[in-house]
Amino acid sequence: MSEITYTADEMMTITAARQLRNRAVCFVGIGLPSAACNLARLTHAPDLVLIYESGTVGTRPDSLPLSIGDGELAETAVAVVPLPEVFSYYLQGGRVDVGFLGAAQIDRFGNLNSTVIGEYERPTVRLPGAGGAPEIATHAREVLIIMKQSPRSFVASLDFRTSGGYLEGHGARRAQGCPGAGPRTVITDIGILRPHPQTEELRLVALYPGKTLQEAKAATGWPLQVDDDIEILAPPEAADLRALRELHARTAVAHASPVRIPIPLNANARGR
Amino acid sequence: MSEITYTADEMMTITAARQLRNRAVCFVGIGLPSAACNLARLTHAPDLVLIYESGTVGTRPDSLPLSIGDGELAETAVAVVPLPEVFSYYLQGGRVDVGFLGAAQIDRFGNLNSTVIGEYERPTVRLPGAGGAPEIATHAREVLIIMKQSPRSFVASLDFRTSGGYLEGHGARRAQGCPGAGPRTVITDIGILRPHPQTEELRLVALYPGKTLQEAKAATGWPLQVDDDIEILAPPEAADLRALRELHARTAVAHASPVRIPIPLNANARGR
Amino acid sequence: MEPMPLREAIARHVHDGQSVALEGFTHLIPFAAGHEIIRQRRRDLQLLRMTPDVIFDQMIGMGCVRQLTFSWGGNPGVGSLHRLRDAVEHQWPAPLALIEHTHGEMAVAYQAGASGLPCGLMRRGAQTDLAQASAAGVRHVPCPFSGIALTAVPAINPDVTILHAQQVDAAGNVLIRGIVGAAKEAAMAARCVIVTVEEQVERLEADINSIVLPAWIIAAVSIVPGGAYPSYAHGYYPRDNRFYQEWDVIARDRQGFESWMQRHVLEVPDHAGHLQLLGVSA
Amino acid sequence: MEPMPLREAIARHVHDGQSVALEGFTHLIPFAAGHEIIRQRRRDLQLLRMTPDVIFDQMIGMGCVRQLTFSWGGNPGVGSLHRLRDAVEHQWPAPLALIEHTHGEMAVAYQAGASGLPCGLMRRGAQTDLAQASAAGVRHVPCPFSGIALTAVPAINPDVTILHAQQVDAAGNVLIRGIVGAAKEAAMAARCVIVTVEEQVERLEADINSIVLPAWIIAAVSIVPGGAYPSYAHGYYPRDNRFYQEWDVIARDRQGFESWMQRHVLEVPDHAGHLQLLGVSA
Repeated sequence: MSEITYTADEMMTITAARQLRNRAVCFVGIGLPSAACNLARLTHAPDLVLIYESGTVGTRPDSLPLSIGDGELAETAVAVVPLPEVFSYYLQGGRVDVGFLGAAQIDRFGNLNSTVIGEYERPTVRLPGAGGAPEIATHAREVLIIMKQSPRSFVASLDFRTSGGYLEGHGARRAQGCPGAGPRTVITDIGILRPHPQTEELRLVALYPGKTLQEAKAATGWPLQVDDDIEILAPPEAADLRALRELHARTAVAHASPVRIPIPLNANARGR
Repeated sequence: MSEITYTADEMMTITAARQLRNRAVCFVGIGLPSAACNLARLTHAPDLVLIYESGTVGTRPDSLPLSIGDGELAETAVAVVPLPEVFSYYLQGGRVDVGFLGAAQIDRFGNLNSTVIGEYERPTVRLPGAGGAPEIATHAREVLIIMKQSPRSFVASLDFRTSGGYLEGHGARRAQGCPGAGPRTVITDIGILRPHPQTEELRLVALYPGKTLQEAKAATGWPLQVDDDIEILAPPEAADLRALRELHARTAVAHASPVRIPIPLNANARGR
Repeated sequence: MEPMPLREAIARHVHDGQSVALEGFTHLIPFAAGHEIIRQRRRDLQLLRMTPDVIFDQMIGMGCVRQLTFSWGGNPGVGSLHRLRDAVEHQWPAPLALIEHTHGEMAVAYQAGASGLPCGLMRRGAQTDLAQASAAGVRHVPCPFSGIALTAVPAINPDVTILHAQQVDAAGNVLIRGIVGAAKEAAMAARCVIVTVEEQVERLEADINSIVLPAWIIAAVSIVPGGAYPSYAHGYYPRDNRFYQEWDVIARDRQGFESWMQRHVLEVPDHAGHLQLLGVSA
Repeated sequence: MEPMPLREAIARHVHDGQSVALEGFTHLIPFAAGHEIIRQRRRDLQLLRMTPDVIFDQMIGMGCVRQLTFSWGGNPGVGSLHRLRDAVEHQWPAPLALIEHTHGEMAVAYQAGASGLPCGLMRRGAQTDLAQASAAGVRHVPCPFSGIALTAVPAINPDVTILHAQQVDAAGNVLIRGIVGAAKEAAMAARCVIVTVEEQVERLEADINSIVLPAWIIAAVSIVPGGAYPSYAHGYYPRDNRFYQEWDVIARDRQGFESWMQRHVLEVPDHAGHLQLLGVSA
């Protein structure tokens, strides 16, 4: 495999990882956020603090967990705390620098939908729901969003607002007294969007190599604004790609190993 | 020492211990309550559950702790939980059968003062204060009070109400919606008082052997009511006395042992 | 307290129509107890669980459930719970009422329930549609001191909370090790607590600050090795991530789901039989 | 984070006039840190502690304290704190303002502070005089759902929280073992956390559910063996109950107190010197 060949997922993950400064405290979701945070920790940000909502604080897994509460997250954590504590003392307590979110839909102000497509009472698609996203969106000092860009996901109007970004923009979030600064960065498979300083509408500020403004606009369900100084990002560095692929390889091995449950021979005697 | 010789403290402690049924969950204070609860556990109530406010749940100390948080309470506990948890999940959560309280002053409705003698702002004597007593008095299913009887402590009017008993009596406590039933039993060095079913005023219902109604009335700062069927209690049984004295003997040894702190030789080098 | 067979514990303590929480956050999910509830054909249950997992997908698909209180309803790391979706989207096999929370809200609701409080507080979040849409009934109230916007969440007090844990000792005290989620709060909030454990030991050789539920909090303990499978029991066996991925296929259509449940749950006498049939017991 | 000498930690982080919590419930009371504050002659402190113990008696008697927030102010198992009483009853050496709570209230106040909430809730208790008399300012509010009578308690967020703990590891994470009181809440509620520990180790060999404060919560760690004496550090040394009994005599009169403090705290350079003079270091 040549070093300059890479997938859109890889570019997204590496771009997201690069947003994280060393020693930041990150509240991590499963999937691309988890991959990005662990990649950052394994490359330029070795002292990144990862908190998963399962209560694993300062965890350093060797492979990526499938679920938010895999055993390795607990084994490699500095502390494993009850879930109410991670939400109250850490997240609501203002101890989290970066919250990482994805969703099914995003609107131009960074509000997210992960609840339903269609009407709430009679949904076309029932999605998993809020989880901790509304609290992460509210309390993390800043929020990173990572989502593939398409007209179905980048929509003019959300079917349901699960988590608040800049609300209606123009300072509405600040006016409501939200502690965190909101979604400062949206990383897609095409580039990066950031809010306009006044209107808080998301604007395209960077494009991946080989991606075009036309592609970005076509993949957005509202008339996408573009920053004057749009940046064309460099392709991933070989070291980052290698670290990410090794992480995924370790993960594949870990998830494929069969589970065997040791049942004591006298189990029947003792009381089932 | 003859088996029928005993002190007023011993009679009080043994009488208090006898109030406790096996398997009851007791929230225990230091001093006479702690002695009574542990005596009960070592005699007729081996499965008594003792909770100290230090968060030691189901503790079984071999000697009496001096403080509410001595190490042995933690070492012999089923669980050691943070203090907020013992007050919220155990006490306020309604998991405590018996709360055990003492105080500097008690009034005829079982209200207690452990805050000040004199005015709050300019007290003659500043007492330690509330601690967990108001919550114990409110939430325990029932409260046992253990106090020496004298006109200075059994008063017509409290200088300060730290913990609520039957408030102004006549169902005032129930009307306020307090979860627990209040002070069902007051054990003194003269006998036992219990609330009148209607007025909820404390009445003398039992006398220790050798004590008289006159003594009880003289030791009470209000006109003491006496139950028609007043009981004369038997002297302590030899086995109870022996268990109590052995407990105190073990306690004296434990508290007298000198403390030595092992200071590592390289402590100075490492950073004081 | 003597451990009792799980069949007896469920028969005695879980009744049609009750509110029943099965907690454990990804870890220690009481699968064996859920299966036993399915086998005993309980109906109209009001289930509670922060993260309805495969076990709730199974209970919902088998028609045990009238109402679901939850905060995230997916197959963790895999995708949808198809039986949950089918119930919500097409009322199959029966309509399913949702009481929907955020994680933060549901944690506060359990904490309030455990604390004998009628409600708990959190900071009001950035405005969303959930408070209006959901039947969870949170309310916005100002802080009585500062006026800061707060959200009051009604307490949760399940009729029954069911947990899986590692060990019970001779006296009936239960040790929970590892990721604990809101298990302790769900137990302390409940009127009745049932626990399945991997094994009984004479003494819990547990650290002083371990999470131990005292025996007198618990109504019934059953010894069920592997009782959390396909989730996991820290120190005993890992999560079977592969099974979670396979479940996505099994549960996708109604018939495949029903025949799998018939064969793997209804037609086996107990959890040991279930594990044997799946070929995971060693 | 490198451990720093306690003298430097106090000089850098504790300033006149600040609100400073020294927590630890009977266990792990940060005596060494309190003595260092006395040596550095801090003034006008607003101290917080659920159970003002001998260390607060000393700080109050030495004139460091303007205000005390507390819930039980005695010498545990012995009786009065004579210096605290003298300050309240006779304003010696200076008037002492009291913010007085119950244990339950103060626990809720720390929890609210740790949770980023402006206040916390508890069930309203049987009516007492404390709510009116104390400057703690709790308020009675109805539950917005049930109307049940509740008490709202304003959050506590100390400028500085000081704890003593057993161990710090190479990365700066701190292990607290045994009775923990409200130490964790006081730390999470604080703007700045200082910890003294018995020793530094490469790795905390701690159980998975141990109470560990992550390094990034903490502003300064100092290694002070015996730093909780005459209270105790579980696994290191027991409580010196005899000293607590002796303190009743030492602190009873002003002159005896002052000369004891002069000799045993002010005239020794640090905690090692203090322990040596008391003859308790082995």
